[in-house]
Amino acid sequence: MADKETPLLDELEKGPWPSFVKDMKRMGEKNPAARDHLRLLEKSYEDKLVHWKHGGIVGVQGYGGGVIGRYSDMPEEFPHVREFHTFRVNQPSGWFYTTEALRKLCDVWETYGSGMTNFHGSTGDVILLGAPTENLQACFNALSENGFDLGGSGSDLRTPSACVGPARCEYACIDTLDLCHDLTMEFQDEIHRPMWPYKFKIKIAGCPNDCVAAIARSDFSIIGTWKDALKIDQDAVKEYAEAGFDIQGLVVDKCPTKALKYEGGRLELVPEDCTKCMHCINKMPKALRPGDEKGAALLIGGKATILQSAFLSWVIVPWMEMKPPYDELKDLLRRIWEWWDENGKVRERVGELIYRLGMRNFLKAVGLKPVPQMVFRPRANPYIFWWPEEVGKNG
Amino acid sequence: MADKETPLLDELEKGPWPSFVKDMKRMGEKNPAARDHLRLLEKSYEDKLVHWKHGGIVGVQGYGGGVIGRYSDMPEEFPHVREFHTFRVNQPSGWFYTTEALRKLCDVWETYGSGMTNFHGSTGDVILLGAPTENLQACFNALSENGFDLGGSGSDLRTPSACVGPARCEYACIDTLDLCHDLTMEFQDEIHRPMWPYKFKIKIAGCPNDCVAAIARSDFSIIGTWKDALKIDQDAVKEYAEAGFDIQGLVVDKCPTKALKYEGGRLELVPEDCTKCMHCINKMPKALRPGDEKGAALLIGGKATILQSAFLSWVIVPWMEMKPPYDELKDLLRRIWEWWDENGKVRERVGELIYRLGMRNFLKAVGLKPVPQMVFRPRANPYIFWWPEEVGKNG
Amino acid sequence: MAKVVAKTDIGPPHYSNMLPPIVKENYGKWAYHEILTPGVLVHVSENGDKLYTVRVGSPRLMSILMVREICDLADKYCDGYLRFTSRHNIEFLLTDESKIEPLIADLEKMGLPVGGTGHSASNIIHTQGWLHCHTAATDASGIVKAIMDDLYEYFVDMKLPAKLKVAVACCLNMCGAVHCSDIAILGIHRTVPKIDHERLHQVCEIPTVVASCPTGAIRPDPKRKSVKVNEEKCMYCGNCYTMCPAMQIMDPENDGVAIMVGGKVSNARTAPMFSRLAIPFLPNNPPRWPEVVEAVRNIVDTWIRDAREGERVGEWIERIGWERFFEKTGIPFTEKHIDDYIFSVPTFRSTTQFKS
Amino acid sequence: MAKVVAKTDIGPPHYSNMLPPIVKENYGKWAYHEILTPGVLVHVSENGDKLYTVRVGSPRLMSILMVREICDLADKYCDGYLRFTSRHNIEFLLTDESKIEPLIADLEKMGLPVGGTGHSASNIIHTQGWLHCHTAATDASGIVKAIMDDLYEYFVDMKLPAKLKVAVACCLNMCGAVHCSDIAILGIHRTVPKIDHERLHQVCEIPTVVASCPTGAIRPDPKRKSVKVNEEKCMYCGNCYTMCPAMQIMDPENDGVAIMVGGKVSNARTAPMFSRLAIPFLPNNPPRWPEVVEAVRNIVDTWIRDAREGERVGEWIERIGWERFFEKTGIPFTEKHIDDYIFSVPTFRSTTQFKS
Amino acid sequence: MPEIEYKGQKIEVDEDGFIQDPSLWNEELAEYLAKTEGIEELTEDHWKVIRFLNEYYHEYGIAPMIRKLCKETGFKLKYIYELFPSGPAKGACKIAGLPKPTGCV
Amino acid sequence: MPEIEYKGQKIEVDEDGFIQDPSLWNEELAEYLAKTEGIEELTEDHWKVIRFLNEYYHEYGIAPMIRKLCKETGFKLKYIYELFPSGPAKGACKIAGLPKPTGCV
Ligand code: SRM
Ligand code: SRM
Ligand code: SRM
Ligand code: SRM
Ligand code: SF4
Ligand code: SF4
Ligand code: SF4
Ligand code: SF4
Ligand code: SF4
Ligand code: SF4
Ligand code: SF4
Ligand code: SF4
Repeated sequence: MADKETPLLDELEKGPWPSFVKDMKRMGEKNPAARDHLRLLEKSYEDKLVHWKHGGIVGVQGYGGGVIGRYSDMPEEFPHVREFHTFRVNQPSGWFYTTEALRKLCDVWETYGSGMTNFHGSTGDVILLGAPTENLQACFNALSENGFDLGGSGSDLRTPSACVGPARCEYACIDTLDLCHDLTMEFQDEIHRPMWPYKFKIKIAGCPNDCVAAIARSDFSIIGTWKDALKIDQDAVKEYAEAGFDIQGLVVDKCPTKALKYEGGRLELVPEDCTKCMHCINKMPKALRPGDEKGAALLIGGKATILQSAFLSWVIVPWMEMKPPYDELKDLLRRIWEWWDENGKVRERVGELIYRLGMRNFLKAVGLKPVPQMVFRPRANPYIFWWPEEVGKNG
Repeated sequence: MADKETPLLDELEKGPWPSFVKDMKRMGEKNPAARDHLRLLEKSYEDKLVHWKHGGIVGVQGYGGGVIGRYSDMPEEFPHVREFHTFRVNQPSGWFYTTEALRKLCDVWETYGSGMTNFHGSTGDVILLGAPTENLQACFNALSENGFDLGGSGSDLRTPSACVGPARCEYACIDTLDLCHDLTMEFQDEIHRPMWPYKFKIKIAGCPNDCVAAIARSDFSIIGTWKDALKIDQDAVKEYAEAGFDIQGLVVDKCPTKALKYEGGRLELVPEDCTKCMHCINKMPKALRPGDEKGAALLIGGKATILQSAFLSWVIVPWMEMKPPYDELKDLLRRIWEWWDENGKVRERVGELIYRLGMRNFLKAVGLKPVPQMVFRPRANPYIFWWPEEVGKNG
Repeated sequence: MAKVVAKTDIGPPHYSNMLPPIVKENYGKWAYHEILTPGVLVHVSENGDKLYTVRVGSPRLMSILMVREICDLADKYCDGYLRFTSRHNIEFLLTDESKIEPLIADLEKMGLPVGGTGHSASNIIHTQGWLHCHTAATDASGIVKAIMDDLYEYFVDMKLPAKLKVAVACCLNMCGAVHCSDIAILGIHRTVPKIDHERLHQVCEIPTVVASCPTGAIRPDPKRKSVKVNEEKCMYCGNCYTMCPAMQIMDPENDGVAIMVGGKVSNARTAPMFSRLAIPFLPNNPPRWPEVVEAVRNIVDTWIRDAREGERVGEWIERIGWERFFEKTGIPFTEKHIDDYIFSVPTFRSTTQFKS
Repeated sequence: MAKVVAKTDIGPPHYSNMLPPIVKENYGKWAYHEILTPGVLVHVSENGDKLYTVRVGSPRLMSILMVREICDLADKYCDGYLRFTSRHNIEFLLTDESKIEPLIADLEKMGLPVGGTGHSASNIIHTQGWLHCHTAATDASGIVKAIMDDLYEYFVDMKLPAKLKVAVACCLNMCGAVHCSDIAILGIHRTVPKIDHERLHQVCEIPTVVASCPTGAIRPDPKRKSVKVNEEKCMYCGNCYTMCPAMQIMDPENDGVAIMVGGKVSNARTAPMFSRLAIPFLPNNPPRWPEVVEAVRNIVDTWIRDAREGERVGEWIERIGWERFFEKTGIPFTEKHIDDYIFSVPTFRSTTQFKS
Repeated sequence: MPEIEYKGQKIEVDEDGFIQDPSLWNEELAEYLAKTEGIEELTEDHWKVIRFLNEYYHEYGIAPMIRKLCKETGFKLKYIYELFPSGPAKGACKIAGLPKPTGCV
Repeated sequence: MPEIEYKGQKIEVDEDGFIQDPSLWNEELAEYLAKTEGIEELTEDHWKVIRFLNEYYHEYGIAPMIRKLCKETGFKLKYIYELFPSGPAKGACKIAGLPKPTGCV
């Protein structure tokens, strides 16, 4: 590749963090699309302007999503990225791979695409960056032959994702990987054939540490937790103390509900005060563990800022057991979708619909019992609605 | 008064708390309006229904407010409360009275009204409850001859009120009584001649204890505070300790910003952490006092729930010196009114207007500098407006 | 109509003419205060002067006869000076400590309670109700009397965990401090306004009526020269009635009372807080509203049992969590407790931190 | 178009086929973990098995060449297994402790950093930017590279007060975790969309465009068969552009970057928190965005100096107060920091509690 | 409902003397109503206010805000009180035949 | 801008094959466009979908939501994918002459 081709981007070859520019250049030597891709990016760096046209709607047979259409606005100058669509390939639960599987993906992408990828997109998919329209179906066929399928895009169920969970984490209160896979398989149709007012995301975290940012980034967050008291191994507590760890300052004082007491070398819990925040467990993993009665809290509504502000998911079920076949959960999801699909406006996330129509309508429609765990605090206004059957005849 | 006339209300003669029914009955023996008033109330107790007609617009010459019109919906049955208007009489600052002044009020009201009163209404006025239309002007004339004037009602400046302040409180950081009187006199026209989109209330508290509930009940809250460090008398601290007072538990641990330390019998403050909440001073008035650099914080927007929810006032000026003639304050008030009057819709409180148009427009129009003290925390959304002059030509 | 027009804009009497001499002399010079006994304060000035205050519970609604009796006492014990508090209590201001006892004895004879200081339940901030207002969904004075009879012991003593500020407002206009009180009783409607279509266009401005509705439930009905209400959107606030007498909102069968808790105004310790819904509805049951009295008592009792020294109701609830508040008081939590108005979303629990 | 239609709806590979044997055996049986050195974790199972994880920083944007090289290492040291994290780092999973050193040495040769555990700055969650998206107001990969070069020392070491989670999103759609990150960099527009009236009615649904505007700034313009924008109401969110290519929002001269701070996601200690505006605008200055890098560094440095052990950025700011945050970082506070969107009011400081 | 007798015609007014059927209003009735508000004679300035109110009401269906009234007539509020001692709401609106103002008192 | 040649007429389409001027659409053009989507022949069921889309668009100025489409045609979404393998948005809307769907992908 000619040295002067990307003078601005070349600056990003410097510095200790791995350089995507170096890597793209390497790829560009083998693949003209990768080279044009970098050249087009250089053009954006010069112009401070994106050089992709608006939109693009392409796909593969039988699916309404999974491929993002993209066309350069300078097709003459950058012919190899004239059409430059991306695949969203559904990752295995927890982002575990064999090198065999990964190499297969690479091979397919070497054949049909630019050779550039994201491991992973922020929803969780493998992103294969840039293929021409004519290669789409063939590429998909090859993916499928190699055991991979596409994830969600458009107004559908987006690829669910999950933290590493029981595969490598002592905190996991639910089997995040199994649940993620099970839901993904159960809702293939919902993932592949957009049919709703807007997107719907599910993310699964094994405990309240929420290592997949479920509460912030998914319409439906499944977060493992427990019901009984957390478990304390007093011997291990002593070991921490002996090792000079500041139990009072770094653990007890930081408990948000002051549910812990450290006295006479013993760490005592007032179980009914603990809100399962994980902090003490995080700090003393050898001594503390979640309780035995494990399950998940279900939260709804999380999303980014468009249109009505960003929402964090909020609690709708404080505790549900999470055991295969997860029927209670699946039924609930279906009832939620049904209500949202029936009532939502175009591009209205489920959280926004609840905001618009009120929790009372949502809870009634999906059959959930109101509990105080759903709110930080009750309403401060007196604008209470009454169902007609609750009041006598007017006058 | 016939015994069976008010069987329901008679129940309210029982019990240890002073009974308004007993009192009204006494008055009813002298004044037929007071008697009908009680009888009409009995009727409401029977019917669970108010027996006053909607609205009523009456007044005195030269004023647009100060009298609330009221007509019974059963004028035949209760002829003496057929017309039953109330006066709002502007109280002296801090609700201090000589018995002489009070007796004059009583005499006027004996002549022209029902003899029933409220000491005071929740805005702060003396409420004279119930006079017929034909007595209004004469009653007002008599009030005026006796040195009293009416307070606000309608879309005007409502009667300002103030806590007892320097008259009897060691915490007062500003002269609440003088300020209240001064503003009341300065804005007589605004009080008496409604001219705005809606009501506007001013309340003045001498310190952050806010004993007039200014922050909750006034569009414009003036709350005394100080800028430098609060003052600690270590000897007095010792006395508290010796008297067995739990300084650590009841004071230091409850400081919201943990600005206090109690060690070796001394109470130490980290001045830059103190948010002047008053708690420690309240608990140890003999040992702690506000600092020397006294003034007031100004807050805007407080109101009850109609229409857009209740608002607590929020900070617009963290600190202003409060010394007669209070010109800086008065100028600010005038600029606020000007902007509100120009932009407000009918029945839009100033806080709601700011909510609708944004603080940026408000601050610009009234010429206030944005400071972080105005917010608990900055915006969580990225929906930032730019003034045209801040950005280059579009394209 | 009287022909002599009065002097206008004279304003209220100057406060300085109303201040007792000791206050004038020590104005701005108070050093500290103490509560001697419930209802009795002493303020000590920098030069050692002492001012005694006897605080007396008042029904607020008073005849001139009663006002004059109070004046008699002020003449007898206080050189003719007195004041009222921001919560409508009466304060007798004395310089002579020895007069406190006799004053209290006289007050007792009159049936007026002394108290309301420190960790007590002070007077109830309230409004007009059926006594004088046109939009009232309940009465004020009667409920206040019934509750204060019940909380009497907490007014005349200081045995609560902290101050207790109760408020009553007789309709959603909330002319009081209902939105920021430890416990608040609020008159509410529960049915859609009945429209008098004949009268409406004569006595009301249609655009104003339409604009008055916070939820946009009212639409013009040009055919009838009136308006129509979308019943599903109406939350019975009564604001349309305020603007238009032809939108009758009163409904004796269904009007009643809601109870809110946990508000506060002072900046001490926590920032001021709104009261929040505890009980969505209790019936209007004059003359003594027993359900309301009992509900208030239950909340107060639970608070007394459970709160730590110095914890206002709201601070107590925020510490234990609302889930525990409902558990401990036995008040049922319903969908009605969940906000569905403008600022609802930030009240939804967006964390897994909760008590099971 | 290819004629052979593939099997559809097969779903992703089953995870169990992707798990190393040690994980399978100890699935759900992990007892505790430790961080051995920055980037190196050991998880110990109930039966004593030990799994070593080496976490490696990744640019996320990778060629298949690089992916294959990583596979080579996983084959060499990990029996052909590896995983990626939710922040796009690569994790090598080892059973043999002695292989850790050689692996790290190989990674060093490849220029891949080991770190991102514990109290470190992990990888930046980011998005497409100019690289592939059509609505980008800035680039993502370039900014990320520039910032990570600068924060490198905090990735490979664990000397921060707490975890530091940085995110970049290249437009207001915020495809990342910008709204809940310790520090977030966000591409923003600052000018009103330019309407291509000729094209609009051909390629866009007018009702959809009108409905797309969160502030109601867009009105139909039936005369032109197009729409018009009320410039005063437009806050440049670009949502109309998302819905309609004829609403061009890109403006190279005025697009740039905003910085938000103090968000977090975990439920540990505090409830999750949104990031909040710190710096409303910094220019797009490719290739290395020096102003942005410096601004992030300033915030990080101030945090390091001032925070207590274990305090995330947002927890630190909430403790000292936002007024002190602006003071200590020297960032100017402007009207732009004050919310004026739907949920603004609860963010206004309705208390006199503040630091002067 | 009270009534006033005016030119032999009975016109319904409410207790405050506001006519109940705005369509019955005319300029002569205005003069009559003015007397009930203690105004002996309606000057041109009175009429300026009355006409503005009446026209505004018929155009928009609502009474104008006071600021609007002052701006459009060019009169200071104090002067309007001189013209109509019971003020714009109770006095001028009544004479101009508008429905009784409601809302915040 | 790409073009397609159809009956001698040149019609502008975008890269995805959506016609740029919806007013040029007619049923014959639909048949032509169907071929670009791999549909050899348009059956009555195809037409049911196409007509519904086209009419809905002309009435409301927007494409219907999928739920609406299924409800109104009585077809399950799976069946619509059988009819239009590239789906309702890319396939059916294109053939029905609607503007290219935008928004969330
Ligand atoms: C590829 C990806 C960014 C990345 O580089 O990682 C991405 C890319 C786009 N997102 Fe996103 N989003 C991606 C994850 C997210 C996330 C994060 C998540 O899912 O965890 C969010 C925030 C959470 C949420 O859903 O709210 C997100 C919120 C949005 C939004 C705003 C939605 C909202 O309600 O606020 C839009 C706008 C839209 O839907 O029209 C959007 C739209 C887009 C579009 C389709 C652009 C558009 O305007 O139509 C982008 C296509 C880029 C391209 O050309 O490749 N993207 N998008 C992520 C998907 C990869 C994957 O499948 O793994
Ligand atoms: C008399 C008084 C209650 C009392 O018994 O103490 C009162 C009585 C009325 N208020 Fe009030 N308000 C009274 C203090 C308040 C307060 C408290 C305060 O000022 O500190 C508030 C809450 C603070 C606020 O201003 O928001 C208050 C908020 C309202 C509202 C709701 C305003 C809002 O924006 O939310 C209305 C409705 C309205 O303005 O139309 C209202 C309306 C009314 C009306 C005029 C009824 C109406 O719908 O037109 C009541 C007349 C009752 C009558 O017939 O006598 N009143 N009103 C208080 C005035 C006495 C005085 O001047 O001292
Ligand atoms: C007399 C009065 C002012 C007036 O101008 O009338 C007053 C007077 C005093 N207040 Fe107050 N407050 C008065 C209403 C209020 C109010 C307003 C209200 O209740 O509507 C508040 C805010 C209420 C709230 O937060 O909801 C109020 C919140 C305080 C506080 C803060 C309490 C707290 O911890 O939250 C103090 C400090 C304390 O008591 O420790 C306080 C302290 C005081 C002190 C000790 C000040 C002093 O040094 O003199 C006075 C005697 C208090 C006592 O009763 O024990 N005063 N005080 C008011 C008496 C009302 C009554 O009759 O009960
Ligand atoms: C590998 C990964 C899960 C995965 O499925 O990929 C993971 C793994 C672990 N997380 Fe996490 N977290 C991972 C993303 C997250 C995220 C999500 C994110 O960063 O986007 C969060 C929420 C972030 C936030 O709050 O903004 C997260 C919040 C935590 C916390 C709570 C931290 C806090 O105090 O706020 C802990 C507990 C701790 O570290 O003390 C935790 C603890 C852990 C532990 C110690 C759990 C365990 O026992 O194995 C793991 C090693 C932590 C470490 O790096 O020191 N993990 N963790 C993710 C690694 C991302 C990376 O490459 O850096
Ligand atoms: S969310 Fe909990 S279970 Fe999942 S990886 Fe993080 S700490 Fe472990
Ligand atoms: S999990 Fe959290 S709330 Fe529970 S005891 Fe530990 S630190 Fe406290
Ligand atoms: S507000 Fe402050 S100054 Fe005023 S009475 Fe209360 S404690 Fe005293
Ligand atoms: S006034 Fe409040 S914030 Fe300041 S030191 Fe005292 S208790 Fe702490
Ligand atoms: S609260 Fe309602 S009913 Fe009570 S006085 Fe105020 S406006 Fe009237
Ligand atoms: S009562 Fe309130 S919500 Fe119902 S129609 Fe009237 S204004 Fe609207
Ligand atoms: S943040 Fe915006 S520009 Fe970046 S990928 Fe998402 S939609 Fe595209
Ligand atoms: S950029 Fe956003 S605010 Fe501006 S017109 Fe478009 S949609 Fe509306």
